[in-house]
Amino acid sequence: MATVMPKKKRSLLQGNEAIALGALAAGCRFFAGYPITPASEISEVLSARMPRVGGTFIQMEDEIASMGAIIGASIAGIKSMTATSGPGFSLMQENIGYACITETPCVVVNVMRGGGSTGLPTCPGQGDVMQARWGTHGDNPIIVLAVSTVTDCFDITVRAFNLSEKYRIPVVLLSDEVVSHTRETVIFPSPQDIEIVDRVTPSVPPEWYVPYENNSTGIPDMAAFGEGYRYHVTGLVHDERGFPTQHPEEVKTFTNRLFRKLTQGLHEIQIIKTFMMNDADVAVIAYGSVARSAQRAVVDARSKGTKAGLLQLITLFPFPERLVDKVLKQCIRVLVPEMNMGQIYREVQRVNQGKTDVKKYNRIDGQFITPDEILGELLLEE
Amino acid sequence: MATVMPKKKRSLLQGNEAIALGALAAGCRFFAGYPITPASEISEVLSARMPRVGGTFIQMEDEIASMGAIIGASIAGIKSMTATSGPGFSLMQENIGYACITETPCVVVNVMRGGGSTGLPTCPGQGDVMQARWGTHGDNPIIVLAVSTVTDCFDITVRAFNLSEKYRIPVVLLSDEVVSHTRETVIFPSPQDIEIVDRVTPSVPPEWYVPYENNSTGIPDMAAFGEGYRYHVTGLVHDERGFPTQHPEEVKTFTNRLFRKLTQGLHEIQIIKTFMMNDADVAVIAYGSVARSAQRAVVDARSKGTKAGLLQLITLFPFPERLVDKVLKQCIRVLVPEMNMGQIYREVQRVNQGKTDVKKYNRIDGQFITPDEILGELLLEE
Amino acid sequence: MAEERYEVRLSGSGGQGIIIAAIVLAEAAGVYDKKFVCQSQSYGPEARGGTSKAEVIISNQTIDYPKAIKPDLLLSMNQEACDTYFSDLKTDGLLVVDSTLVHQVPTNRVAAIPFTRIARKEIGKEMVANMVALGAVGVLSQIISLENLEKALLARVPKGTEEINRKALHAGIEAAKTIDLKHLPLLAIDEEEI
Amino acid sequence: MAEERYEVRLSGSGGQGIIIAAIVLAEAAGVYDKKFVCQSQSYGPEARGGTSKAEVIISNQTIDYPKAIKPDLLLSMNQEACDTYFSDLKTDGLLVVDSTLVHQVPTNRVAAIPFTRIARKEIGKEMVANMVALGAVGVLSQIISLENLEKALLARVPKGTEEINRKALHAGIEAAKTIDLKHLPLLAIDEEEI
Amino acid sequence: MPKEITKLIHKYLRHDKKFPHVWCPGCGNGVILGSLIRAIDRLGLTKDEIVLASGIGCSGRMPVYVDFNTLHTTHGRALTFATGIKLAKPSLTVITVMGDGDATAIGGNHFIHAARRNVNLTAIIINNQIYGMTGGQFSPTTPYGSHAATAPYGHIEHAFSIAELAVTAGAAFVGRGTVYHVQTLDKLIKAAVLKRGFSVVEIISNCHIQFGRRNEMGNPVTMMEWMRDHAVTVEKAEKMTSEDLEDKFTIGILADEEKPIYTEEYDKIRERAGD
Amino acid sequence: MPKEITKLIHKYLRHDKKFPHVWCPGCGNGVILGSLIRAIDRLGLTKDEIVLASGIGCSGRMPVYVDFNTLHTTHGRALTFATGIKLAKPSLTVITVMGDGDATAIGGNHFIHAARRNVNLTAIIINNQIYGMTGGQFSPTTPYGSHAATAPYGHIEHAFSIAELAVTAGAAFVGRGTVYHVQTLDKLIKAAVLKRGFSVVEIISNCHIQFGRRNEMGNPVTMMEWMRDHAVTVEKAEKMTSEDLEDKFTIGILADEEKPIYTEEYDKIRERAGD
Amino acid sequence: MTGKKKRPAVRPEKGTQRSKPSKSLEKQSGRAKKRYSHTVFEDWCKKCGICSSFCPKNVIGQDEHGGPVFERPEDCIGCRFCELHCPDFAITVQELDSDTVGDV
Amino acid sequence: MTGKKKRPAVRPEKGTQRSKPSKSLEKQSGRAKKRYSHTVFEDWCKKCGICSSFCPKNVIGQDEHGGPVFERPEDCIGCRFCELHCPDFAITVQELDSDTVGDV
Ligand SMILES: Cc1ncc(C[n+]2csc(CCOP(=O)(O)OP(=O)(O)O)c2C)c(N)n1
Ligand SMILES: Cc1ncc(C[n+]2csc(CCOP(=O)(O)OP(=O)(O)O)c2C)c(N)n1
Ligand code: SF4
Ligand code: SF4
Ligand code: SF4
Ligand code: SF4
Ligand code: SF4
Ligand code: SF4
Ligand SMILES: [Mg+2]
Ligand SMILES: [Mg+2]
Repeated sequence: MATVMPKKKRSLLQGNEAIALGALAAGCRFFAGYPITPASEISEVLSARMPRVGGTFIQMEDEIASMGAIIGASIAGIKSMTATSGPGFSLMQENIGYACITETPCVVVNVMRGGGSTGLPTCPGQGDVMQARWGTHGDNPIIVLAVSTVTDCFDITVRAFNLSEKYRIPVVLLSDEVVSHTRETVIFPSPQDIEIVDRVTPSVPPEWYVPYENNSTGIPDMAAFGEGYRYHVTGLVHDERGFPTQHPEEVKTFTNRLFRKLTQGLHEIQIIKTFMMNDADVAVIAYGSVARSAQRAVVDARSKGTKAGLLQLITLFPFPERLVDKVLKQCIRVLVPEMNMGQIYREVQRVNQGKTDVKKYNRIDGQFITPDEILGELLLEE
Repeated sequence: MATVMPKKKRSLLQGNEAIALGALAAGCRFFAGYPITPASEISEVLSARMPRVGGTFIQMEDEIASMGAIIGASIAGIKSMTATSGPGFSLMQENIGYACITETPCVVVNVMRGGGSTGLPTCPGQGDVMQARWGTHGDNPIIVLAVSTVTDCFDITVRAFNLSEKYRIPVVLLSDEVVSHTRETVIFPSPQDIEIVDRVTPSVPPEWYVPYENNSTGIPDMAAFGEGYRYHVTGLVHDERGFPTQHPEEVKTFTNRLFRKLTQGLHEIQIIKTFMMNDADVAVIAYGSVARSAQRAVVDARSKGTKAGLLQLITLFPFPERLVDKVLKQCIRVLVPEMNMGQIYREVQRVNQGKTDVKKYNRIDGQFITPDEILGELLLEE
Repeated sequence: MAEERYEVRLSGSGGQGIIIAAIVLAEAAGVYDKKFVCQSQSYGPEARGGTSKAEVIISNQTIDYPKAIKPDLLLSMNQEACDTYFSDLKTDGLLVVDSTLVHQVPTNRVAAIPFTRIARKEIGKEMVANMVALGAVGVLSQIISLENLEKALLARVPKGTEEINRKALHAGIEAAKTIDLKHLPLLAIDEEEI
Repeated sequence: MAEERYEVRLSGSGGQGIIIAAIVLAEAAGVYDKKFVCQSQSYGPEARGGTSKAEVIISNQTIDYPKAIKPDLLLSMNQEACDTYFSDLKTDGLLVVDSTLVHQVPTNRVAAIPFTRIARKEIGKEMVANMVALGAVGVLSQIISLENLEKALLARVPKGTEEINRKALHAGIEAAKTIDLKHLPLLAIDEEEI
Repeated sequence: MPKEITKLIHKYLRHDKKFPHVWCPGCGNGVILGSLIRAIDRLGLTKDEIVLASGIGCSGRMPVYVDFNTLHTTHGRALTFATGIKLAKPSLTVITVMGDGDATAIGGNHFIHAARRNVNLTAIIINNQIYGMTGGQFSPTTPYGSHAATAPYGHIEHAFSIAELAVTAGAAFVGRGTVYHVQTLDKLIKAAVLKRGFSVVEIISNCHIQFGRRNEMGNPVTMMEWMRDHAVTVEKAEKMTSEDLEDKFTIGILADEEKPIYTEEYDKIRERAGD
Repeated sequence: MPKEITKLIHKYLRHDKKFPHVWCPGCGNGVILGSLIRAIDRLGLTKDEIVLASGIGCSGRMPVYVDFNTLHTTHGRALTFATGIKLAKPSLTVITVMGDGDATAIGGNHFIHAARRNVNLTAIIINNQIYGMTGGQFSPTTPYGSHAATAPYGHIEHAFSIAELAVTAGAAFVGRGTVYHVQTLDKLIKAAVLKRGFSVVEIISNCHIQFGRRNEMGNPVTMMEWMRDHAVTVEKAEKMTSEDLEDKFTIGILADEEKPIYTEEYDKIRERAGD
Repeated sequence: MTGKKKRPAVRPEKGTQRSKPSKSLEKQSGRAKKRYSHTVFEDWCKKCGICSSFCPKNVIGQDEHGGPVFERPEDCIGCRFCELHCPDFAITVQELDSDTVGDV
Repeated sequence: MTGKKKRPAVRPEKGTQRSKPSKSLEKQSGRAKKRYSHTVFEDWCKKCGICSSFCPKNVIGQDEHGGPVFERPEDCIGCRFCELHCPDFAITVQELDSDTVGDV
């Protein structure tokens, strides 16, 4: 079997390529997808690379099928991923909800493009943030991460798999057209330096296996189909054995566990980066490619005498409330620039509860936000 | 052609039947759907009644197709509707986004059931509230209404059509299993007492028609296909003539208009009911069937000496921020009971900004919240 | 106008026609008696057998909470239903049972009438036991016009079955009329117990 | 370590191979010269003709904002591209044009080299004008090892075309070497104008 | 035929599931479950090797009762999950069971694509000509003119032939059986599971509750009689005139073709990709 | 054949759209657009009566150029929108134009169901055997063994026959043409639009950019030559041996059947429903 | 076959055996007629009527609810139509070992 | 046909007519040979090469970019292959009225 990583440690990669390589590095061996701009390169790279590492690439008839296939593969014990953009992401929602309820690990990449509906297929946008959290019906917990550099595309993809495996939950990886089509030098870590998490498989004999056990972590061990642990997987609300139930107590236990398992892991699920935040009294909260403009704006603001800082969110959901809260308490002004009408802004506001002055800055014209625009907003009221 | 309304002015109807009759009263003459519990009766009633009034009922191959068909019918000039529940609603999201972007009036009924995924098909829930607002990719404005009585089912369905026609926007009508399967006496208004709004069709000659004109209301006149006004409809971001554009200025104008048209109409879009709010210092904010439990709890609380009141939200989105704000300012404590993990609670919190003490009360076990439970929460800290 | 809320719960097994009985009751009260009514039922797989229930709330005002809080009248068409739902009954509520199938009654404040036997013997069709029971409920609830109950019934049942259903209803009415509510204990459930 | 950020924008029309040139430049700087680089392009339907641009940012630190803010060097392979993008150039930036196709230059701080003509005449294939230009950009940017530029080029171009591309690169390098940057005016854009 | 059929079946049922099962009295789904179990037993497959995946519908409730690796997916999507499972772990025997609505209404696309790709799966389609679970709305196989919850005036659409669709789309094996002809059915299912490639067994089943009642066949017996009287074997049909066949349908093996299966083809890709 | 073909076409183009159109030099889509316009012109239909609806893809860009009532829907869903339009306003002539991916990958289900229902629509399917717009990934009609952006080692799946699927699913009229055989194409489209019922015209077209380049047919001329050399008319094919037909495909009218159309059937429902 | 349980592997909790193995010992002319026992698990039987309606030998009658009554077990030819078609796995038809029969 | 414009209804903004109607007046043996004019709208022509490659009479040559050059207009048989196959509606073939021709 071929080596998973490119031979050179230092490579020039497009964001989409780095996501594909990150997936392989994380141990992903099944990819199902349906082409769409600006995510297609992920499929293309994996159609060439998956067979080399003994994995499987399949192009399905649509995004619904792609999502179904990766869930199936994961239930069979193989780490799996799909990649799409807005329209396809909308179509995947029903099956993403299924993955949430059945606690099937998998990674769903959404390379965001501009606009609603067919919108602006080749322009960047960040319009799918709230959808990533709330796109499924019912009330399903989910993890949503956002990348902002090509190196992120590699690293955070690995982490997406790790979180997905550990917490038995689909992880949505949000990229955007800027990151995905930018080429940057990536310095690959040595394989031994990449932390890989695999789902915990049952160690008990099959007779003792309780597939949806309400244990202390909230995360039941997961047996792969065909390994002797025969059990039932269903999108109906189910009891600890996996059988459908409508019994209020069982339903409650089940749903609470789905949320509890994340709550208990918030410390490692909620990933952020800070930049010049130590003494900041004005902060930008940003994510994805826009965080890069924000970082430059912060540097520029400092050079103009404003003590600015950046809180970059990598985990968007579960929303890092406490970490954001800290910033809201520290700063006299917080700016949330986004390429949408203000989605994470709403979350920041929710956490804010009047503590400080939170402003939004939005572009919805398919254009990338520049450092100058953010700087302008930062300095506005000085 | 037969009369639209049942002959008796006073009828015992299930919520789902009342929605069907409300649609007919509003002038809906096209329904496309795919059966699903607990929404199927809407299809069934309309399969019998639509042909009697010269309308069309069609059962499509799935919910995606149903949504496509009603958009098509609306573009051809006919008021149209579909009805579904969670799983189907998830599948409709892509085409709902298309209706948003193309500003095609239509009504989408979602009778909410319990749980995520297949969940609890025959139990009530309110888990799709945030999805109704954020389920589409991109950042699309939309109107979401919630019903709580069978009479509502009739009245609010009519209003859903009226808002949809007036603002050229899809309206999501959220019902839930409790309301939809409850039978109540409905007293039909006389036809002349039912306010019916039809979309404005162009009065200018075809050569002058600008199908997506950036006019003062933000709502362009809408020509039906086949009436001499030949124009182009696309899910791509488009200019005033309907042709695709990526020009940032045009994109911005377009997107801003989509939001502006709602902002300008908030006074009539945001519908609420209040109950005993005048002198209340403790309030319940509720919607859907839970508002009924809340109302009873308010009465009970008053009988126990607590000045309780109810703010019932009929319009959930655009979220009635100012109306909620008023209550938050007035009351020392606000309770938001929901059959989900706390979705509208988040919105209330966002508006709250530290003004008052907002609590949530949630059931996620497929069971209807009782007045006693709400009462318990209301009296908790007295 | 003070609220007068009267709650009826009909319970039995899946195939016993509980829901249609509830609908007729609701229609009689809501459409013909022109009161406010609210009728609901347990829905879903349970309805394919197992215990099922249907509720009718009758009021002189619009009805807020649409489910029974504490039924004023509980009809139980079989033992399991009786066992399951009895404890919800208002302390001074009335239990009505099909004595053909319910042999153990948890209270003395009970109207025990052999609905099924009446249906089988007097009407010749066990299936209409629900309508026999409905007639009895109509009488015992004391809040419904029996005339309107018949009207509502005739409007809802399938064409061709009007007569047999009407007969069943009247058999139930007659049977119930023999029961003297005044002689029943005032409380169905001992308040101490609760 | 102070930030040294150098921004290159390559512009031309759809078919002129702008993007591949940018990728080679980025790879030379990023992989071989071991700097930080960031390369992006205008993507989409425009790329099927019309003006297209590709950018390379080279830095000694990780790069935050991934697009050119004010290019240090603008290569324009046709007149329209030159007209569109010139105003973004840093005031002391350098304009490099294909003088075969760009006849009106908006500044005197310009290196005008007939890339297309060189490609056609010296290499015998107009298509490699982009690589001729790349050679020149390599020289004129003064921040890239020409040896690594060649290495990067050879690694990226399709098999069988290595030689012609190498030749083109060197033709560009030679042509650029004849230009004496020191004798150009110091400012490309009059600061007053801005 | 083993001596104690029912005993054999009990060997495969999940002892911890509540029986009797959820289906209506006389529902064909139970008959089919029995047939499936017998077929698997005869193939000598172990419980661990079998994956049984369903969509949503009455039919979709089947997996929960049997002691295999079982999966109850979303409505219409069983084949997509099954494809993922099979490609991820080709050693498993993956069988899907779907309703007519599940497989050919919402799931129609996955069905024809699975057939086209020829992934080694078996699709059992329970064609009861109606949406049973949701209360009797018409399905893509509801006959023209019949009545359904959403066809109160008689149905105006024409039915798919599931088997023909499968053949055209490229299925390697296509059979049709009924719940009346149980022994044929056992054999069809066995042959389908054995088949290397995408195999389909369309089973005409009775939903007398939702379909039958509305169409003068309100009990399982009349519906089974109808099957008995209207099914002819492929062999017999060949000797009949098209007139005689007018109101008949064929049962038996309708198509059986050798073609390379997806997993094998993909193995070749892996070789070609090399290092 | 009118004397000034191009002049006629210009009569139908949208004067306010930027020409030349967005398609690559030599793309078959332009040829098809011309053919469609000529067919409509010959039918004597007014611009106001025509609805042209597309999905997403290069083909999907067609409607914007013509002065009809035009609709660019979501990927794969054109037929669902078209169904809504036609049923809401049966007087309109509703034509959809879809790519092979659009119609048979993501849209495959709507395609077979539209055929089954026999709504009076025309589906023009531009089969360029590839996803053109997204950059050359394989489609359900990409031939086995060929190369695509997502089939770097040669394609291992088998192609649908769009026309056969349409026939099996119940389409009333099915034709196949190519962009080389333009005059046949004009006639096929005309006949299809004229047909009362669901009519399909599959058009073999060239995407030399995304398909051709990867498969040694990098320009429109070689692709058209391929069509010229591999297409045989249905009439001719009847006289050929299956061996001769091995690497050929048929063009012409493949199916033409009279059956009641949905809108008429629904009118009957309206009558039956009465008051 | 001695020692083989007559109950299937899964025993319904409150299962009752409605009909006992037929014990009559008629012989058919010529060769020994096979005998069958029929077991019905009442808790699983849903009284659908399939078994009784289709039994080719009218072995099975119906009780008032439609459930099977093995009225003429001795006529049973062991075709197992009833067993194979019972949707609820509620019928077991067992061939009586000639030995066993002989023992009686 | 006099008075009829030779340009199509939509005139490309910067359209140039690359080839003029052929004015040569050869006669074919026997009956009058029809003459055709060929107009190319350069702004729309994408130089795909279809017209020139397939013209059965080799009327059309190619310029250096692949665009059509009507080299032998007099050989044109008016088959209109070029016009029908031009994906960009860039070619108009017009039959020259015999009257018109006579006028020349
Ligand atoms: C996305 C979605 N749409 C609709 C439903 C509702 N639904 C459940 S089963 C079913 C159809 C059942 O019919 P069929 O597949 O024929 O199965 P049967 O019940 O007849 O066995 C439908 C429409 C659903 N669960 N999910
Ligand atoms: C839901 C969704 N998924 C994917 C896409 C991306 N997409 C756009 S066009 C297309 C396929 C185009 O192929 P085809 O239909 O054959 O049309 P062509 O471009 O070849 O004319 C795809 C996958 C999309 N727009 N929407
Ligand atoms: S509804 Fe029909 S398919 Fe479903 S269990 Fe009952 S008989 Fe079977
Ligand atoms: S990519 Fe292919 S289909 Fe699309 S315009 Fe170009 S040649 Fe035509
Ligand atoms: S077939 Fe089975 S379920 Fe039906 S009556 Fe007979 S034993 Fe009972
Ligand atoms: S085995 Fe055959 S003959 Fe014997 S009881 Fe059963 S159906 Fe009748
Ligand atoms: S066919 Fe048309 S576009 Fe192509 S070269 Fe000829 S004139 Fe130009
Ligand atoms: S009309 Fe025919 S012969 Fe004349 S130029 Fe065109 S292709 Fe050639
Ligand atoms: Mg079915
Ligand atoms: Mg295509």
